[in-house]
Amino acid sequence: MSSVAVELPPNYANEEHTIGSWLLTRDHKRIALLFFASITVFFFVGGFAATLMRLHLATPQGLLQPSVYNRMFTMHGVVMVWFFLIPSIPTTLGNFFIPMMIGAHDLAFPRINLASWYVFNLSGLVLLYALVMGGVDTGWTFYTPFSTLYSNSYVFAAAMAVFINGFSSIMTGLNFVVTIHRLRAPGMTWVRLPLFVWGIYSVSLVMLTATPVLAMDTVLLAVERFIGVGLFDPRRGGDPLLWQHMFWFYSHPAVYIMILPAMGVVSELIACYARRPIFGYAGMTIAMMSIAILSFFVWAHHMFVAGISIYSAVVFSLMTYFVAVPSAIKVFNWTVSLHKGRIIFDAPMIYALGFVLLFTIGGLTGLMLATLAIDVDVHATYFVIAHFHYIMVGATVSAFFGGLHYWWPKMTGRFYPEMWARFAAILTFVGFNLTFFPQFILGYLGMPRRSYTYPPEWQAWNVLSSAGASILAVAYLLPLFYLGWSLVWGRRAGPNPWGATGLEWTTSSPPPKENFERTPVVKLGPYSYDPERGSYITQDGVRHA
Amino acid sequence: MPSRTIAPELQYADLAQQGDTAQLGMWVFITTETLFFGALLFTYFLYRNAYPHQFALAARDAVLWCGSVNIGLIMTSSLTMVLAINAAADGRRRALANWLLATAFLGVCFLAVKGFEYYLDYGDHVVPAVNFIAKPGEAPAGELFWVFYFVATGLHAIHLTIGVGLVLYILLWRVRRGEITSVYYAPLEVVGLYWSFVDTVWLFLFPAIYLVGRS
Amino acid sequence: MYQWVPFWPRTAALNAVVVNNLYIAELGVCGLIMAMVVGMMVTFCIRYRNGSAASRAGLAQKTWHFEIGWTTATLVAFLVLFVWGASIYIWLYKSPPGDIEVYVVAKQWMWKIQHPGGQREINALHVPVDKTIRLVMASQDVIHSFFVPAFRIKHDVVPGTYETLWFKATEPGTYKLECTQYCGLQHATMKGEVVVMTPPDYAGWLSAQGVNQSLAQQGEALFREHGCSGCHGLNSTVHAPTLDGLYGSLVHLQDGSVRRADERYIRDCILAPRTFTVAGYPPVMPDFSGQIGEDDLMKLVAYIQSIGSQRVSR
Amino acid sequence: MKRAAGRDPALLFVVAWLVLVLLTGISIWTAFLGLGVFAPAVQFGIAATQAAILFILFMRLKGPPSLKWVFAGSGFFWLLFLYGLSFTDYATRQGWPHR
Repeated sequence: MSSVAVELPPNYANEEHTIGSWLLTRDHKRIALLFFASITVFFFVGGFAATLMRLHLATPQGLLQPSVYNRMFTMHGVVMVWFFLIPSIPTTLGNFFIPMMIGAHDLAFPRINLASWYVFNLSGLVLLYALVMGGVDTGWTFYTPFSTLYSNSYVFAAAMAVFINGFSSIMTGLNFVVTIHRLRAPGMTWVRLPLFVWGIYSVSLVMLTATPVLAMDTVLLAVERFIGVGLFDPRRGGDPLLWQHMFWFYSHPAVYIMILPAMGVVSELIACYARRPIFGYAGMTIAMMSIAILSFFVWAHHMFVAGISIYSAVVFSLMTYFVAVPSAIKVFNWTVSLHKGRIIFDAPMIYALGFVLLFTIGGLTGLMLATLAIDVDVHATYFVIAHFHYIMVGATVSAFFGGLHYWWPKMTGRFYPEMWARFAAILTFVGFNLTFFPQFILGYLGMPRRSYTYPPEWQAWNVLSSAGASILAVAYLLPLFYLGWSLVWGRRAGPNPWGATGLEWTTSSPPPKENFERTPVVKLGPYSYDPERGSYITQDGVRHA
Repeated sequence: MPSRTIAPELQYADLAQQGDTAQLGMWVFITTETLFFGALLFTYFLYRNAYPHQFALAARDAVLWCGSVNIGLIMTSSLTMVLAINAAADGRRRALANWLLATAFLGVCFLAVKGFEYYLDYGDHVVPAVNFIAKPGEAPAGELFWVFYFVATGLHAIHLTIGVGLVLYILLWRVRRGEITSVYYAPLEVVGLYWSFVDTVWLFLFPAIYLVGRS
Repeated sequence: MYQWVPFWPRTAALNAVVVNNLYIAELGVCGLIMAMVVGMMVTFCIRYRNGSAASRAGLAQKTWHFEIGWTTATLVAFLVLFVWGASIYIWLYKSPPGDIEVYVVAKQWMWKIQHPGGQREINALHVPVDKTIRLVMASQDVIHSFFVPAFRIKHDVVPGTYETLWFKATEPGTYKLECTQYCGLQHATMKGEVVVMTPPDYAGWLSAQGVNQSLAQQGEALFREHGCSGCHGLNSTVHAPTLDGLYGSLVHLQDGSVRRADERYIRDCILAPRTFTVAGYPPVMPDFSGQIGEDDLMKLVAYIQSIGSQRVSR
Repeated sequence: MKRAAGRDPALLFVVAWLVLVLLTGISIWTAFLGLGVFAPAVQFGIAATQAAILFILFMRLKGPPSLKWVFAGSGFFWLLFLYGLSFTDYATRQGWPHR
């Protein structure tokens, strides 16, 4: 093709080329790419552990030593939760596009943004130290008193890694909250914010209010681990469940930290590729904010069988049902948003539709888990594993990849290869379901999580799951190659290749260092698509045919 | 001392917006800090409520005079801090420097008293895992009080040390280079917010540690 | 066929039947919702694909009608399931007085079972069919979780306290017993079996164990060995509360609170007597924490229970 | 007003500081009264009052409604979730406190 290797116009990425200009940058777009590099590394570290686990579980005897397997699932959990899923969408897509979508020239505190990346990498190094020295075998939940008094592994270092990581979360969340409050362009009222901005805003609030409690929890864990005396020690009248209370006070909202930005991304994708306004914008924003708040009322549903008061369990179960309502509203709104659209099945849309389906399955099984009596049976079995992977991996990672493809032309100025991308999107959906659906059945059969072996009669389902995992691995690896390829040979993209309405599409691709030549003035809300005429109006008020 | 004209950063329309945003940022951070220390106090209330007698017995060894002197020092330092901000707003450079120096000095005094108190605690055999000896009747939960004590005061001391560092940075770097003027002194206000918050934490730790089991 | 690809666990207890019904109902509701979502999505995707001739005129505008209707419908459906699930949960976890009370000690990585008759076994639990079995469980180290998939019952065993659980097996057979709370290196092998037997078989099994002292009798021996009888005995000169008739009664404590003397209370009193000084008695009892292992503690509890008068349920 | 907008005179802060010291004195005094279960309520009530003085005056929350209020209060508000919902467990759990 003639478009090969066309030089890009001056932009944020090619303006300066020194290493220092990247490592000391204050530009949110460059920091987003730095984060992207870091979390990609961790995604493949965590994915490597997952691959080994699924290989191991293909046979009841397995191929790893029990101690190695225990370290693998712990590493998989810790890396994936804190070093990939929680930072994934906020620090990359959020960092890159939040200022652009609200018409700002940068985040409020660029230095803190850069510091967040350094702190993130520091915590990553501490974690890698723990892994290299011999790993951690407690599971990502670090339940006491096993983690504090019994485990012979590097719990202290891992807890410190999680603690330091929290600073990065807080810095990023703080930056987004303040930016969205203070730096919106003229005319960008709250009801004109794209839903992705609402998603990031709500998730930032959750990061800010949940993370400190986990931080204190890990400090107490580290103290008990370090000196052998602590607040969770049952021999001294301490309550081991206190760790769980404070841990889940963070870690349940953490699930919403993963899913809320994904919901935002998917709302953008569905509106753009269905070529119509999102159905029930107000309902969507209210749903996101109420999920953010309700997420703090449900944590003890992880502890229904842990020995908490049964009355307390009833309260938490009821709360969990309530949090399902806004999620149900969102699924309904996304589905109805397809009605009378002009649906284009490009790769981001396939990811988005996959997201809705996987999220629905994950949500409905979550509903089953919220039912107290069912939870007693399937708690800590593969049913739970399957459920939260549907939400945290199936849904979130689909949205992440969907958003990445959607904004790829804006970030790089080049198109990704559409056919390859569609193939990867479909493969992700198929591979994912093949991996995790059998685990629902295994769970109800009673296979406990974190077991390196299982009775032979369960092998068929495990083999199926491992087969799916290999497909999933290919689906996740593919984009690395074709997106990398497109950086050099991809077709040049114009400012608004998809005909989308957000402010980020009103500037050049890739954007200049200061995002906009001059601060845009916002005239109307997002998603002014007209499926009847096929026209759309960008948020600065310009109509396009 | 020179006085500089400071330009707002790229993303701000003017210095007023920049300063206002910086303060809001600190308030958001204080929200997270409230939750951080609030979570620690949560563990405290939980165990004190569960083991009132053991806590009362254990807490009798807390050195009341150290805690009381320290609450006086830290409240005074909040006063000097706010007077420094007033001085900055009025453009009284000399007074600003003096009040900041006083604030940092009071902070250091607090840390010194705290250090001396740790020394006394060591003598009392109340340091868990080092030389803890349970008094009759306080076992086993009494030790929990002392774990809480060292975690809480240690974290508070770390926060205060950072605060002293920030005050000295404002004093020795920003004020000396003339970057704190009556037009733009938001960095000082931000540090002031942090300082007073650290003070607030001590206000809650004081009754939690020193006023238990006195009667 | 069943052996190769199982879809459904065995259902072998009263508890399991009740949970099964709820599970099937939930599968139905969730399946229905899923079918609706998929149905709508597929229909719209086909009908309104780019380039189709379907009319796009008149997009739905009044969104609140739909949303409120949808929200209320889901909420009502959810609340029914909530009430159903919660009532079963309370039924599952409020243990009734058992026909047989079995003591379980969990430790890395085994289940130690003590029967009231003094029989002991490891990683196996023999019970008669159609009897309510009440389990009193303690952990010697970390948190474990007692799970029998075929009975649909599970409860974590947290160190520092007793947890209780009950079941009523309905079909003789051998069922999996698992630990579902990750407890260290050999967590995956902390497994056993629950053997449900017909009454004659069970009686035969009990007598074949060759035990001549019941759990309470073993506890009585320990009661003397540890010097408890010196103070709590009938002829004692020390002013200590008598333990006859204690189990199941209400105890007034020095600090003004009232506790029901169940297994947990007795355990707590042995380990931290000062926290539970009985009103009107001097706080003189030494603290036995760290001196008696969980299995011996259970024998003592069983002994004190045997000289109590009332049965306890919580 | 001649002073820069939004600032209070030094005298106000000195008086507020005196009030803070006085409240601390009262707090210490109550510790020796033998108030029993009410002692923590009184003492933490005083601490909360002192914190309010610090927040409103020393941290300059005084003034027209602003977003600062929301964030200053939301930390405490969010703690209610942790304290309140945990209370449902700890107040009714069988066998708590352990031992």
